[in-house]
Amino acid sequence: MNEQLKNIIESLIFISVEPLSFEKIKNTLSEFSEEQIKKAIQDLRKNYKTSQKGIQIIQVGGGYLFSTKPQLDPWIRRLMQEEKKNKLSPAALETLSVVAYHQPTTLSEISALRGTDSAHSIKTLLKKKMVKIVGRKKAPGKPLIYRTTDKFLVYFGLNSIKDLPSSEELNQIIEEGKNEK
Amino acid sequence: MNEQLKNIIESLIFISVEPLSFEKIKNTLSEFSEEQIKKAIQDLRKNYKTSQKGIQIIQVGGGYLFSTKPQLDPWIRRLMQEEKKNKLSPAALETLSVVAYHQPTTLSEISALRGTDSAHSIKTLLKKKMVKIVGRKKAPGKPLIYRTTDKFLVYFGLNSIKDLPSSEELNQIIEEGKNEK
Amino acid sequence: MSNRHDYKVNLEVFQGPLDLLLFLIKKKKIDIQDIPIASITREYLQYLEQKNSINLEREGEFLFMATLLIYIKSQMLLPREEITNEEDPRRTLVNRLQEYQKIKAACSVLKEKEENQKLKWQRASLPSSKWREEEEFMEVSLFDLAEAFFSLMKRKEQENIQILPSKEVSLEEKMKEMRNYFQKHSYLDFFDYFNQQETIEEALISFFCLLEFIKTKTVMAVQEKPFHPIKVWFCNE
Repeated sequence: MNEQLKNIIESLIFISVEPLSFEKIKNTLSEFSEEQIKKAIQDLRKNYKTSQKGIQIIQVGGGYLFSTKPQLDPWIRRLMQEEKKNKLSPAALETLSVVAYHQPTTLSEISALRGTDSAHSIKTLLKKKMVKIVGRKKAPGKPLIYRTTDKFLVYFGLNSIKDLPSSEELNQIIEEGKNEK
Repeated sequence: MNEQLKNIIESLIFISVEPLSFEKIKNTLSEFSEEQIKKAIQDLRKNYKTSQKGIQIIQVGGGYLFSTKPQLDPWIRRLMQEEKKNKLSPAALETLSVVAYHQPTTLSEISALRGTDSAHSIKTLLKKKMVKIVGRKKAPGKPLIYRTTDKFLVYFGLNSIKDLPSSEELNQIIEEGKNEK
Repeated sequence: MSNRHDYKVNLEVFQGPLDLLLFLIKKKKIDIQDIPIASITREYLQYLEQKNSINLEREGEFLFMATLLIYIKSQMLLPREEITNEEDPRRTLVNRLQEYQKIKAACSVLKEKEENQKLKWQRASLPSSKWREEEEFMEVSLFDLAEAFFSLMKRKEQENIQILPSKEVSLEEKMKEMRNYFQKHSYLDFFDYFNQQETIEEALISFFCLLEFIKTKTVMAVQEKPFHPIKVWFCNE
């Protein structure tokens, strides 16, 4: 019985994004007594503490939560760096979309369209080789001109920049997609 | 050594919301050999399988991911206050089957195979990120080309598209269906 | 009439004409390789007739299939010797049905997998706030890219339609602001500066200020060549 209860609680804590309070566990598992639940949580935490493991159950913010052990942080950080290689932040994605559809373009044009300074995003995209500098505009301040790269085309499976979905194609999708849900 | 490595990998899988591929683990932990890593993953998964636990490591979408054990579903639903999880509509599921078996494919091909216009279903699937646009076909009208995503694999618990039943296996299912009624 | 209602199967339950045909074939235990076209056509039409009115948009496909069936039936009536096996008028339809049958089988497999997988809960996001910021990064596809752009354009459009409450800008304030600008930057790019103004009103006030500055010789406007950008320099004596 206690084993089963331990497993249930383990899965509940695992699935919670916020610290799972004792109250909530108790309310969810109304067929078990408070003592049973307390005992199960205790045992569960002890298991994680004593056995060699990479994760643990911590008590935080008035509840229980799974977390990785602090000594493993350096490796996790490395993984995050690795993960970022092929990924984009929402800001970078938006910036990239402006470059893609408005190229050749400058930073001030991008920032104006997005309504927010995009210098950081452009830098990220340059580093990821999704955009490149192709020259300077003959305009005050001689701003740099950006274009998407071949790597960009490969990443999105395009043969040429002309193959980007049109506003009509997309509008339909966005509109109907909204009604769906 | 192996214990430490096991802990590291456990924490890396734990911190991943998407399946963590062997490649990524290898690239992150460059100081360990491939054999060491393979062995550690094996041991780790065995630990989770044999010991009484509420969570497990599953192999889906070309990588490893933590999930709760299926028998705990009723309790988790109670915690989440979800009667039943949303499922794909019959039309969306059928469209997805066509994309899965005929990819890369276009909307007109899908509609022809299903015998019905599938624009709406494709939009739903794009929104749910079950399919993605991977480019345009070199054909008149340059139609967009669709493929299934990694999220599709995870959603159905598949490790790769090859895990789907083959054409012969499908024929067998059809034969069995005939005898059924 | 009421009798008819009893066996009425809603056309809506079928994904399309192929789905309906396959249902009829299965119900009658017909060999898909040798479909009795005449009787299946009759059955098929009965389903369509249940509808009082036909919604062309949704049921057009069903009607199209009906025409196809009737056409095949007429072909079958041609003298026997004219039809060799390869030219069986049913061939194309049978091929399509077989392909569709496979899709249906795949569907049932996926449905079962969906069922099983739904029992295994995975986290949609990470609990630890320490890593959450990193998690913001995502793998994107062409659809995401295009959606990002067109959503942005739409947002922009809506912004433009909005009537901004005109900000009250006084001449004195603007003078002060511009003087500060000059002191900081030593020169001003005419177009850039005016583009930055939030409203036309504000831009106009800035323009008046600039004229005032030029009149009092606080600044000097320079244009290297005709049609070149105008630069305004602060005269620091």
